[in-house]
Amino acid sequence: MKNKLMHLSNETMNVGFVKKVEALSGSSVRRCFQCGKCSAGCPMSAFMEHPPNRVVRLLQLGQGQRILAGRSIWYCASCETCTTRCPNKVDLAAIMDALRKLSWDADGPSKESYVQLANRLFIENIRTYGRQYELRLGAAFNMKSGQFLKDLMLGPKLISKGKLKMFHSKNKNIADIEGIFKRIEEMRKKGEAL
Amino acid sequence: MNAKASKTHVTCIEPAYYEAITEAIRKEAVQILKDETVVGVVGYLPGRRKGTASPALVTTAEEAGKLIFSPACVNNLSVYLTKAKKGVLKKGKVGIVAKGCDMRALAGLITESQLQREELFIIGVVCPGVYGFGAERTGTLTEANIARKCRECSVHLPDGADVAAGTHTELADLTPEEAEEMARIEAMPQAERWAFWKEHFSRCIRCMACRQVCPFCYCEQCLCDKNRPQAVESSPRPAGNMAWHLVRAMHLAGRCGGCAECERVCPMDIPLNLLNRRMAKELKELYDFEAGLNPVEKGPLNQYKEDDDQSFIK
Amino acid sequence: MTPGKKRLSYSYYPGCSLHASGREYDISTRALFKALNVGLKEVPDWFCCGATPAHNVDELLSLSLCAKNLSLAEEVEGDLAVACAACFSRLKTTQHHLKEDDTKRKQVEVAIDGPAAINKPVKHILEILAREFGLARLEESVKKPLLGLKVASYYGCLLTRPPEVPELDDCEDPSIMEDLLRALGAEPVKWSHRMECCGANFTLSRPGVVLKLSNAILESARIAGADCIMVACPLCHGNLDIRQKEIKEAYGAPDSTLFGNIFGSELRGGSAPDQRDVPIFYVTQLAALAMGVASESLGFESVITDPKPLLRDKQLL
Amino acid sequence: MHAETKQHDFEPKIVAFVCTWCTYAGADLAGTSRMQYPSNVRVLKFPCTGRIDPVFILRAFQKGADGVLVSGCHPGDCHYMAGNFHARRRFAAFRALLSFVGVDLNRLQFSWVSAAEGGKWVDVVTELTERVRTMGPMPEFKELEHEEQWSTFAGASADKVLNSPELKEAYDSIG
Amino acid sequence: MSRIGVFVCHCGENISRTVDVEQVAKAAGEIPGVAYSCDYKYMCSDPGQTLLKKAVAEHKLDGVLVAACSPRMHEKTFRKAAEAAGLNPYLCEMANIREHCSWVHEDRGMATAKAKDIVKLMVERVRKGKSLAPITVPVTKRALVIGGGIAGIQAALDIADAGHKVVLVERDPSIGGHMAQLSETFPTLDCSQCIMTPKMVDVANHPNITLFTYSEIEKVEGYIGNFQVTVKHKARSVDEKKCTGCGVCMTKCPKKKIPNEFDQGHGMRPAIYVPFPQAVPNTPVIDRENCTMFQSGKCGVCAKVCGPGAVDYEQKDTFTVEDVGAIVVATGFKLYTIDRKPEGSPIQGYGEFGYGTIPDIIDGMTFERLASASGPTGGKILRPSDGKEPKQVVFIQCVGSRAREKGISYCSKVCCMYTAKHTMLYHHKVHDGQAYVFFMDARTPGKGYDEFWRRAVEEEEAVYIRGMVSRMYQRGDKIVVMGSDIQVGTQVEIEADLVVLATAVQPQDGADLLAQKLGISYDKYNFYSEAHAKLKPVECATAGIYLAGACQGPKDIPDTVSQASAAAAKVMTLFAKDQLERDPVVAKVNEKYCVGCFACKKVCAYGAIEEKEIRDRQGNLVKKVAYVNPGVCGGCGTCQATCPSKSIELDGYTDEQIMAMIEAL
Repeated sequence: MKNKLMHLSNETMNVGFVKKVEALSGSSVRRCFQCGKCSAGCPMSAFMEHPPNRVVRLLQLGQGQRILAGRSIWYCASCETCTTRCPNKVDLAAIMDALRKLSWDADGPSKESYVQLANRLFIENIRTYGRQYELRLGAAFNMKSGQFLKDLMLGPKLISKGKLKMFHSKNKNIADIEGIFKRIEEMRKKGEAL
Repeated sequence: MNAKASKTHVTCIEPAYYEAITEAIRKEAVQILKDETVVGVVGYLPGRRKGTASPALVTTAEEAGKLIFSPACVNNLSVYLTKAKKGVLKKGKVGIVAKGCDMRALAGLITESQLQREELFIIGVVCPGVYGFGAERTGTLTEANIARKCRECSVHLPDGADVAAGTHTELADLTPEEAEEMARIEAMPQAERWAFWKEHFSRCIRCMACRQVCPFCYCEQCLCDKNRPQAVESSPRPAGNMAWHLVRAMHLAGRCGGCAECERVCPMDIPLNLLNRRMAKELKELYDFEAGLNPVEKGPLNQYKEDDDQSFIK
Repeated sequence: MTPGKKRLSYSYYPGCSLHASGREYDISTRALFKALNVGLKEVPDWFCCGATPAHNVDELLSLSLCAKNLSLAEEVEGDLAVACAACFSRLKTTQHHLKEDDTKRKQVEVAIDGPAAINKPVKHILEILAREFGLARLEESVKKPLLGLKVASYYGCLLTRPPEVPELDDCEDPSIMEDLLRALGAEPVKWSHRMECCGANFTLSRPGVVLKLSNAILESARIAGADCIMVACPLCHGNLDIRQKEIKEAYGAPDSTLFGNIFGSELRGGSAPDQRDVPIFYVTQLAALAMGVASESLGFESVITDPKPLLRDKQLL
Repeated sequence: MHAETKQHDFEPKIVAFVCTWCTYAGADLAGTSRMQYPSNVRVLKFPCTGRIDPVFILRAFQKGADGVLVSGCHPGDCHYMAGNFHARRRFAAFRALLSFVGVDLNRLQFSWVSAAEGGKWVDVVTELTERVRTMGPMPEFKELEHEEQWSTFAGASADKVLNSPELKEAYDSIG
Repeated sequence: MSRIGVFVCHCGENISRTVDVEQVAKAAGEIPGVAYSCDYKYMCSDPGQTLLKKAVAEHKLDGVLVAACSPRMHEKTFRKAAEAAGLNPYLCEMANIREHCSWVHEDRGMATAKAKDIVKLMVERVRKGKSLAPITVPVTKRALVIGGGIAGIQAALDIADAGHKVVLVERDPSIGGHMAQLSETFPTLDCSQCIMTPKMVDVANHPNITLFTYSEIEKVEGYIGNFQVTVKHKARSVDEKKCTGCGVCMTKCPKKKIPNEFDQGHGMRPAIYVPFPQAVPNTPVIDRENCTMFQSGKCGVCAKVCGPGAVDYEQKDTFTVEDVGAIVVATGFKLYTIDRKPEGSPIQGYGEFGYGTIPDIIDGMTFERLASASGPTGGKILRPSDGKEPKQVVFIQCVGSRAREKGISYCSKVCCMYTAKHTMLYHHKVHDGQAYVFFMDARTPGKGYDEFWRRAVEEEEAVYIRGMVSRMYQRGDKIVVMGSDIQVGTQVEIEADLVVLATAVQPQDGADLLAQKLGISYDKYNFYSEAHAKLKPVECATAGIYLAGACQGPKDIPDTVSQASAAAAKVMTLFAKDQLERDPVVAKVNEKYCVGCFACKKVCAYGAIEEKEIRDRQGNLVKKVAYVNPGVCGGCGTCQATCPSKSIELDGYTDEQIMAMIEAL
C-alpha cells in the first residue's frame, strides 16, 4: 500500500477527511512545507512506515486512507517534539490525535491493535472505576491480546513492592463520570460535536 | 493684603468683608489711573437695583472711586477684553478686577495669544464666593446663597495678579454639589445618561448666550455659524442642539477655566458647566493638566507625549 | 507576597499513578511538604485525567475529564498542585484549549454539566518548590545537603512541551530541575537526553519501544557520569526504573544491536559497555532527603532499582 | 478563503475614517491578499488621523452610521511625524465626552493599522461590524434627527402643535 | 461642480466578477450633477484613457471620477489623463472599488451596493473639489547616503560621478560593510576584497564625496529637495586631520585581546584600532569601553607614541547640519543569531540547537572569516573550540528564515547560494573533508546560479540532504546532528566537527529608529517599505528618500548594486531640475476669520506656520494671524482639525469635501 500508484483527482482526494482533521486538531495541514524537522526529531520515527512529515504530506494529498491503513499514528508517543519545533506552527501532535480519533470512529482499520486495545481498556477503566486500576489494566490487556506470559515476572514483583493494588474501590461520584460519557455521546449523536 | 498668610473658615461672610475689598480695589484703581499706568480699569459698578452690580470700564479716577466688589459681582470680566471692550487695549495698558476663576480665563487667553500679560494690570480679588443664580441677595454670603461653582472653588487666591485684595476666607462645610451631580450622571446606565442630556439639550433655544459670555468663544466666525459646510445645524432642533453643545464642549476641553458663566446665563437652565467639568476631569486624569492655573505654552490637546494612554486603541 | 510571611497552601491532585505504581512519589511529596510546612489538601473524589490514551483517541473526552477535575479542585482552596507530569500536562493543556477555543469550551461545559474552571492556577511541584517556595528559602531549609551526588535531571516530554502551554520553563533548554538540584547541594550533570521520550504509555502495549528509548536515556546518563536520574513523572519513573533490568538484558551485550553501535563514542573500541545500575529518584524524594526527612518515609522500599547502595555510598543514609 | 455569505437581519452601517498612508494602504493590502470581510464598511480617506475632526464622527452618527472606526498609523510611524499623536489625545477626550452624554462607546472603535497589516484591518473591521450587528441599529442620533423642538413639550406631539386650529387659522390669515 | 463624469472600470474581471459594473455606472448617472457615466474593461489602458479624455471634451465635464483600483495605484495615471483633456488634475478622483470592494467581498449584491455607495461618496468629493496649482520649491542638489556598505558606496559613487555633491554617513569606523568581510563571492568565486577595496578608495578620493565615518543620523527635518539633516560625529578620540595612518598606536597599545567585530569576534584587536587593514579611512578609533585610559585614567601610550599628536582623549561628539535635496538609505542587514531572545521579543532563538552555547556551531559570516585569507586563521578552516581542522562539516540552511514559529517567515534569499559556495570553499581547503547540507529547497534563480549549485553537488561532492535538523547537542568533541532525509524517509544522524548555520538576514539594529527619524515606513520585521512593490521598488512613500540594498529586503550583491545604481539614477532625475513641483495638498489660512490663537502653530510638526501681522493702511496693527509656508507644510491637516473656527484649511481635504461625503453616507 505504501508505494502503490497514487491516482490524484477530485474524486480520489478526500478533502472532507482533511477538513475534519483540521477542525479536530485546530491546525492547518496546508501550512506544512515539508521541511522534515518533525521526522528528524521524532523518537518513534523509526517504528513508523510513514514518518510524521509524510503523514502530513499524505493529508495534503487527501490520502487519509493510506494513513489510517498503516500503524504510524498508533506509534506516535504524543511527546509533542514535532509541535514544539515545527517552523510553521503545524500542531502535528494534535493532528495525530485527530487522525487516531477518526481511525477509532471508523473502528480501527489499522493493523496496529495492541495500542488501540490498551487505549480502549484504559478508557473503559475510567468509565467503570473513575480512576485507573493498573492490575486490571495489565491483566485484561494480556488476556485480550493473547500474550498471557507478557511481563509475567513483573506483576508479582510490583505487587510485593506495593506498586500494584490487588483491589480497587470505585469513586463515590462515579455517576458523574458516566454522565460525562453519556452527554458526549448524546452531543455526537445530535451532531453538536465531532 | 497678605492674603496667603492665613485662611479662615466661617459660616457666613458679612458685608464688611466685601467692603474691605471694595476699598482696596478703589484705592488701587484710582492710583493706577492717576499715575497713568493704565488707560482704563474693567471692574464692577453698583447696579441700578439694590444688591446688583454691573460690569463697567472706568477711565477716570473719579469713576474708579465708585468701583465695588460684592457677592453680586458674578460676571467674568475677562470677556470684556476680547469682545465688548476689545478696542481699549489698543490705547494702552488696561486694569482688570479678577476673581480666581476670572484669572484662569486670563491665563488661558494669554496662552492663546489673545492677551499679553504686559498689557494688563490685574487687581486680583481673594474671593470667598458669589451669589448663585436666583439666590436671595441679603448682602451676606452663606451656604444657602453661594453659587454652585463656588462651593468647590480651588482658586480663591488670585495667583499671578499684580495686586490682591482681601484675606483668605472660605465658607466652611460646603457640599460639592457639582461633583456629586457629575458622579450621579456618571453612575447612570448609558441610556439614562443619554436621556438626561437629550432632555436638557432639546430645551436649548440656541440663543447663544453661552457663547456670548464665554471668554474663550472669541472666534470671529463660529464654526457653528458656518454654512459651507454646515457642520452643525444652526436651527434650534434637537439634533443641532446636541451637536452644538458637544462641539462647544470639545472646543473648550483643556481651555475652560470653569467660571460657569455659560451655565449662569443659560435661559433654559441647561447644566453646561457639567460638560466642561467632565472634560477638565478627564484631561487632569489623562494628562495631569488643569487649565488656566498659569499661562502655558501649549494646552493639553495641542501637545502630546509618546507614551500617552492608548488603551482605547486597538 | 513576601516569602516566609504567609504559609503556602495548595490543593493537591495526585493522579492515578501516585496511588499505585508511583506511590513513593505521593508519599515523598506529602513528606516533603510537611517538612517545608507547606499545606497540601487532596481534592476529594478526583477522577483519572484520561492521560495519553484519552486525548489520543478522543480529545473531547480528555478535555471533559480534566475540566471535571478542575471544577472539583475549585472546591479546595489554594492553587492546584500536581506532581505527575502527565496529569499536569493534561490539565494545563485543557485550560489552554478551553481559553483559546470557545466552541470546545461550550461543548465541554455541556459534557460536565457546569462551568469549566479555566482560571484555577495549576502548578507543578517543581514550580512550587523552585519559584513559589523559592530556591533561596529551599537552600536555607536544607539539613543534609546532597553533596557529591551527581544527578541527571530528566524532564521528559510533558513538563515543558509544547511551548506556551505548561508555562514551566523554556521548552528546549529548561533549567528548573538543575537549579533545584543545586539548591539541594547536589551536582547536576550536563547530558544530552534530558528531554528525549522514554516511550511513555507504550509500556503496556509495546514494551519493546520503551526498552529502546529508555535504554538510550540510561546510556546517556551513564556516559555523562551521573550516579542517578531525577524525574518528575511516574510514567518516566516506571519505564526507567521498573524496566531497567529488562533493558539491560535486551541491550546489555556490547554491539549486540544497531543501537549499541551508535551510542557513545567512549563505548567504541571494544571496551565493555557501562552496565551500572542507575537508580531513579523522584524530585520530591531527593528534596525530602535533603530536608532531613527520614528515608523510611520516602518509599525507597517500593523502588525496583535499589537506590540504597548509592545513598549509603554517598553517606546520605 | 471561501467564507459562506450569511444572511443577516440587520446590516449595520459602518463608517471608517482612515489615514491614507497606513490604514488605507493596509486595507489595500487586504484586497491584494484577497482577504474577506463584511461589506458594511464605507471608507473615507484622510491624509492623516490628525486631520480627523471629532465633528466628522458626530456627523457620521447623525447621518445614520451605526458604528464608526477611526484608524491610522502606529505611534512613531506617522507619515507626518506626529499627526497620530495629536489625534490620540483628541479622541481620548472625545470618547470621554461621548460616554458622558450617554453614547455607547462600543460603537466607536479606534485602531492603529499599518500598511503591512492587511490582516489586522480585516480583524478590526470584522469585529466592529459583528459587534455593532449584535447591538442593533444606533437609535440615539437618528431619533434626534427626526425630532422637533416642540415634540418634547409635555402632552403634545409635534403633530398636534403644528396642526392646532389656532395655528392653521393663523397660517391661513397670512394668505 | 455640475458636470461630473463617472468612469467605472471592470479591471478585466477583477472588479466585474463581483461588482455589477453596469449597474454601478447606471446608478452613478442618476446622481444629480453627474453628466456622464460609463463602464469600460480597462480604464487604465490607452483606449480607456482616451475614452476619458474624449468624454471630458464631448460632455464638457468639469470633474472626473474613475471607479477602479486603489488611488495608490493609478491616481497619477488618471490625473494625467484629465490634465491632458484640459481639466485641472485635482478635479479627478478615484473610487476604490477593487481593493476595498470586489477583492474583499464575495456576495455580488452586497459588493455592488457597496461600490455604488463608494461612487456616491466620491462624486461628492469631486463636486466639492477645487482646482489646485502645483507648488514649486527649489532643489538642493546635494545628496545624503546613509550607510557605507556596497549599496551606499555604489549609490554615492554614481551620484558623485554625475557631478553632484554627496555626503556619505557610516556608523562604523570604516566603510566597506558586510561585503568587505566576505572571502569569495558567488557565482564567480572572485575575491570580495579585491573588488571591494578599490571602490572604497574611490569614495575616499572622490572630490564630490564628503565621507563621515563613525557618524550617525541624529535628526532629519525638511522635505524633498530641502532636507536638513543633523549628523552626529561620534568622538573618535583621534584627530582625522592630523592622523597619518601610520599605525604605531595600534602596535603599541597594551590592550590587544579584544575580540574583533570584523572577524565576528574570532580575531583580536587593540583598543585603538582600525577594523581591518584596508579600512577607509585609515584613521584609528579608540574603543573607549575597552581602553585603559578611559576606564582607569592610566595609560596614554597611544598619545605618547603618536608622532603628529593626533590622539585626543578629550574629543567630544560633534554635530553638523547638512543641507541635502535627496536621501539614499542603505543601512544593510545583520544576521539572525540562534541565541535565546529577551522575553517579549517577537523573534525566538533555537533552544534545540543549544541557544548558541555550542562553540563549534557558527554562522555563515563566521565561516566567511575563517575562509578569508585576511581572517583570523589566515584562510585555514579551523574550528573555534580547539583550532582543529574539521573533517565533517554540516551546513544547515533556513535557520531563522522561513520559520514563522521563530518569528521570521520570509526567505533570506542569499543562503542557498552562499551555502553552496561554502561547501566549495571547504572542499577546496580540506580535501579529505566531507560537507553535508541540510536544506528544504535550493533556490537558485539568477544568472549562473543553478549551475553553481549543481557544481557544488556534482563536482565538489557536497552531500545535500533534503530535510531539516531537529536537534543538535555536544557529545565529546563532536556535535551530534539529528536530522531527517525526507526523500529516503529516515532519520539521519551525523557526528559533525563543525556546524555552519545559514542564519536569516535581518534589518540592522535601530532600523526602526532611523525610519522614524526619516518618516519612512517599515514592515513588521523593520525592513523599509518601498512605495510600490513593482513600479517603485527604490522609492519610499516619503518623497525624496530612496532605498538601496538589504535594508529593504534580503538581497545578494548583484541585486544590491543594481538597486543602488537605480536609487542614484532617481536622485539624478530629481537633481535634473532646479525647481521641484510638489503636490499642492497644503494648508491655507483664511485671514479674514483667523483670530490668531495659534493652536495650529502649536500642533504643526513641520514648523510651517508663522505669525503674520495684518496692518491697516496707516500701518497700525490690526491683528496677528497664522501664515502657512507652503514649501514647508507637509499636508497632514492636523492644524485644521485643531482650529476652533476652521480658519485654516487643507487643500484637497477641505471640510466641505469631507462633510459632503459624510452627508452622502
